[in-house]
Amino acid sequence: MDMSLTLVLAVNSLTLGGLLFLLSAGFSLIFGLMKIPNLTHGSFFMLGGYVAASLIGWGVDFWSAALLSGLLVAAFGGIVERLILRRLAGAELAQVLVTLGLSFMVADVCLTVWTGDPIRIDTPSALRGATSVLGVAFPAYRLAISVIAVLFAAALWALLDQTRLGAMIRAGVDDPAMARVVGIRVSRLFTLVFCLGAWLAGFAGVIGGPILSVYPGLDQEMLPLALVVVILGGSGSLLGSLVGSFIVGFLYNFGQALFPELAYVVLFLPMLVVLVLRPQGLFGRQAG
Amino acid sequence: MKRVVVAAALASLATAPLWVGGTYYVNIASQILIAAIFALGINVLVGYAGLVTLGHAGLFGIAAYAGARLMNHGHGHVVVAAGALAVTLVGAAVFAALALRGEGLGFVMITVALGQIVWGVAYRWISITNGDNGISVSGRPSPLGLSLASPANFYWATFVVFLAAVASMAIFVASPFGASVRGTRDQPRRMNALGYHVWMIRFLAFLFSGFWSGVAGLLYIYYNQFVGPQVVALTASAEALLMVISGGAATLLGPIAGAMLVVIVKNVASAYIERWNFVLGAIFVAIVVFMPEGLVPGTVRRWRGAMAALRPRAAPAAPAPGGGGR
Amino acid sequence: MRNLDKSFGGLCVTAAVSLSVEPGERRLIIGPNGAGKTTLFNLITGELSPDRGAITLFDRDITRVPSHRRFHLGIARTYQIITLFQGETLLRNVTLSLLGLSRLRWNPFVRLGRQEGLLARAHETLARVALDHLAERPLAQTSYGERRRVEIAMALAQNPRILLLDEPFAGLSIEERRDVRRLVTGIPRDVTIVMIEHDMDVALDFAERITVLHFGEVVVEGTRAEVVAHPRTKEIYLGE
Amino acid sequence: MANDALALSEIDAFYGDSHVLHDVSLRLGDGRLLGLLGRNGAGKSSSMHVAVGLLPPRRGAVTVYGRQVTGRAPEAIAALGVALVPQGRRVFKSLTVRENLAVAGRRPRGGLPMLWTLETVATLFPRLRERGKQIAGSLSGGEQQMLAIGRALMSNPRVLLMDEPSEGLAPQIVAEVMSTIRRLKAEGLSIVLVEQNAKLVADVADDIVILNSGRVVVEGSAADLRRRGIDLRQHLGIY
Repeated sequence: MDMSLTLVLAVNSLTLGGLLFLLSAGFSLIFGLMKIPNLTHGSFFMLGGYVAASLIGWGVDFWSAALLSGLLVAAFGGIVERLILRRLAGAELAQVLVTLGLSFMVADVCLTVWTGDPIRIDTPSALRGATSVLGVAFPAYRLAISVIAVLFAAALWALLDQTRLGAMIRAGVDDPAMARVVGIRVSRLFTLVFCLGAWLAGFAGVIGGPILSVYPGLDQEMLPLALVVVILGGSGSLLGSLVGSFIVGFLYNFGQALFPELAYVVLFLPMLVVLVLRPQGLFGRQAG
Repeated sequence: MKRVVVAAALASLATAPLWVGGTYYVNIASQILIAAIFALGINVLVGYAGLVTLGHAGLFGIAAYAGARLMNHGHGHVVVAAGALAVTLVGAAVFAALALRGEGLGFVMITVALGQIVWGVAYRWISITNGDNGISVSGRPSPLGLSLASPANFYWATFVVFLAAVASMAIFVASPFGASVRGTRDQPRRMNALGYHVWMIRFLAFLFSGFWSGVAGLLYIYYNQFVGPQVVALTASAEALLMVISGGAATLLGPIAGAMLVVIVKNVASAYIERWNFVLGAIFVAIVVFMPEGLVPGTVRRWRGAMAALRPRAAPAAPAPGGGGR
Repeated sequence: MRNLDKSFGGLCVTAAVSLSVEPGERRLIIGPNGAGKTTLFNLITGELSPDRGAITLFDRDITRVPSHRRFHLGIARTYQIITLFQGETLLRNVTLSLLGLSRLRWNPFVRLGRQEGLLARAHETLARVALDHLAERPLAQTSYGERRRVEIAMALAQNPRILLLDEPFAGLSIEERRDVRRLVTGIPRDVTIVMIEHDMDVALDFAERITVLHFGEVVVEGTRAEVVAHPRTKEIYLGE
Repeated sequence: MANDALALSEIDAFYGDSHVLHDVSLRLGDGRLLGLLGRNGAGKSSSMHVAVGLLPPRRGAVTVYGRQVTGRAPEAIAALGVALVPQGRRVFKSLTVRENLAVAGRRPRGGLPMLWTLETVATLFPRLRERGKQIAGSLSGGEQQMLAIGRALMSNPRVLLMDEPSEGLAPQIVAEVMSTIRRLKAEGLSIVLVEQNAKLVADVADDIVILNSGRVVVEGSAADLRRRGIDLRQHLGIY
């Protein structure tokens, strides 16, 4: 493989890794902290993309649309959490089924509203062109996505690790009953975490739009990738999500180039290896 | 009473092609039976072993693809059936060995991922699976010289297999091994302390479940004479799980009722409602929220409750269930 | 014949505990909450694995024997938190216990409900704990005290050589306590019994030797009189 | 009664089917220290769980300064100024020492001055200041106990419930903890001290209640019990 192809693949890998991080960080937070297997997460991603496409169509600029669309998805997530998932606390199977059923419903609504044709979101004009790094030209927008992902990783880490709010969330995970006795409103915090996770997914769906487009089935395509990242990196671990996302990003792009027929299988191989050798994931905490 | 109902149900099922009217409905009846066999297989894991799988469409698909490839290689139907089921069992063993590394939700997630691997192979490994175009086969088998080409004949053949599946479930449930499987669902730790090998019991339950999923997949390729990647998509696994849950997991009739519900909603209702997926999702959510034990047990419970309310003196209320603890 | 000899260390809960119990002995293990009593049981049964040390059962090293196999070698236990099959009848609960040690448990073809020998033994076992009249009642419809007795029946059904009882009197009324006490006292001498219990009134009568665990260590071990008189016991329990 | 800081009245409570409290009544006077004694499994911790809302009683009432709190959420009861130092300490193991304290921080009710802050707690327990950035799970038992007490104080409570604070601690650390309890009492906190260890309680308690098998068996002021010649050990001992 020649040098420039390798570089292009590397940049594409970083881009996909960045998108996957935004998607899976939210999934990992919700799964790791609240023990909710949120199978609507792929739908949040797709919904974010669709809503933003409409907003942009009405003349909203790209970044405002991304933020706003994320907020709408977060609000939807909050409603789902409070109205449905809350009633099923601790009933994992029920949560799996409800989130799955919701994902069917969302997919169908999207199909009705936005039709079956792929919708491409235009690249924001400021990032259209290419940037030259080390004498090689790269699409600026793709690099921007990686940068955004790393910035979000840092911000999420700061939020969870450095603020009192983050400490309260972690306290709620450590010992929910005791956290309540100490006066922490654990249930409200968990809603917040759920909304944050949904927001991240929706936002990722928007900024992924210029690259992936938005189309029916995108939800079912993204969800397993998020699962692989979380199984690989370990649930509830931001670092695990970050590393896992980039591993998956690289495997996917290079797998596609080297073994086009088996790209999808190559993607899952490290996950299988991790499962056999280290079931809690690379950065997961030992259960129990 | 119960026997009469079951006998009536069996009689009406056996004679279905004579009264449902029209090839279209006979074919839907066949689809229901295939789905029911699949749901019964999943129920072994989800209902009796308490292990929720979202990857079983993968096993169903492995059988269908293997069957299609073997048929297209010109093998006889005995070889096709035996070969496809053997491949499925190997697949089930691999699935089980990996999924049982996880507990609870971990198990679910791994089955999703495994199912997606099969999907990826079906979709992308074109030299084996023909990718998006899928694989077509020509002709249904003619066991003992009986042609299954007509919808009614195919229905009856499927019905025989269906009866075998139901019988194997009934025997399994009443057997010591069935009791062992349910024990590992309810109290895995206690089962270990009673000397049971919990992992091995679950592994075998997975194989049993995979076997019937494979049978259903094989019938599917006979019936449909075509298999494509959508058969192994996550949606397919979810639909199958919905059959089990909606009908009532860990019951014999539940998965059958659930299969009927899902197939009918999918086929018949989609003629009147444009977006059946939404309805399917909504049924999913409604059942989980309002009738979590499933339609069959839920209806039985409500029926009993109504009957008890009619009787003048009800039995004293049972103490609330739930383990004591300190 | 040495019966049970275990020593292990390096765990955060139990630090270097050595314990040996003679065949037929009635041993009581006491200690404050968090002293590592239940952990000790879990180590013996293999539900936890020790970092170091060895566990021998009738002179056989069982440290490497998988947990479920150990119950085939004559260990049986009860749980502090009742761990039974809620939806099943008492008879079925005990039958599952008998089945666990029978090859029949792998059989997917015969009907469990027709295994007369097994069922007869299950009835016998229930009779031993005076619950045979409730054999067909679902466990969820029995009282807490009855469930405690079922717990013990499950262990007895395994025909153990060593019975580990984890707080068999916890949460019982005075009358229920009397029933369980009678039951435990009636267990034949060829069964060695190790019991964790807080209720001293009942437990002290029963015990021949007492081990006091404190912070994962054996602090005092000896006969009842020795332990009661020991200054460390008083310190732990009375702060003297 | 209105001047009771905390009162449990005729409580019946269950864990699952296990009836752990039978008609238990406890009263903690304002500014007093109630010693709650009993063996393992007597119902002491269950009483505390009822008081903070972790175990809703099936019958009976809980009041905090005369206000009904029966069946209210733990965080609502915490907001009324009730803090618990739980049995087994239950510090948030993955949080640092500072974070453990910070998450519990709360202004006192009624605009009173902040008595307890990160600063004052660190003055009370200098060890916690030294270990500020350490993960709580890695602390020694004694340090975790201090942290659990400090965490409870951070909410600037009016009522402090301490569930076996001496459990598993070396004698000199127990002495430290006890002197802290005396200090807190001197500052006007109303305290329930749960103990298996009769001697520790007898020294500091104004009132004493002994539970056995989920029932109150002895109750009275410490002086009164002493006068009546009641041997606490008889109800507790292993004889």
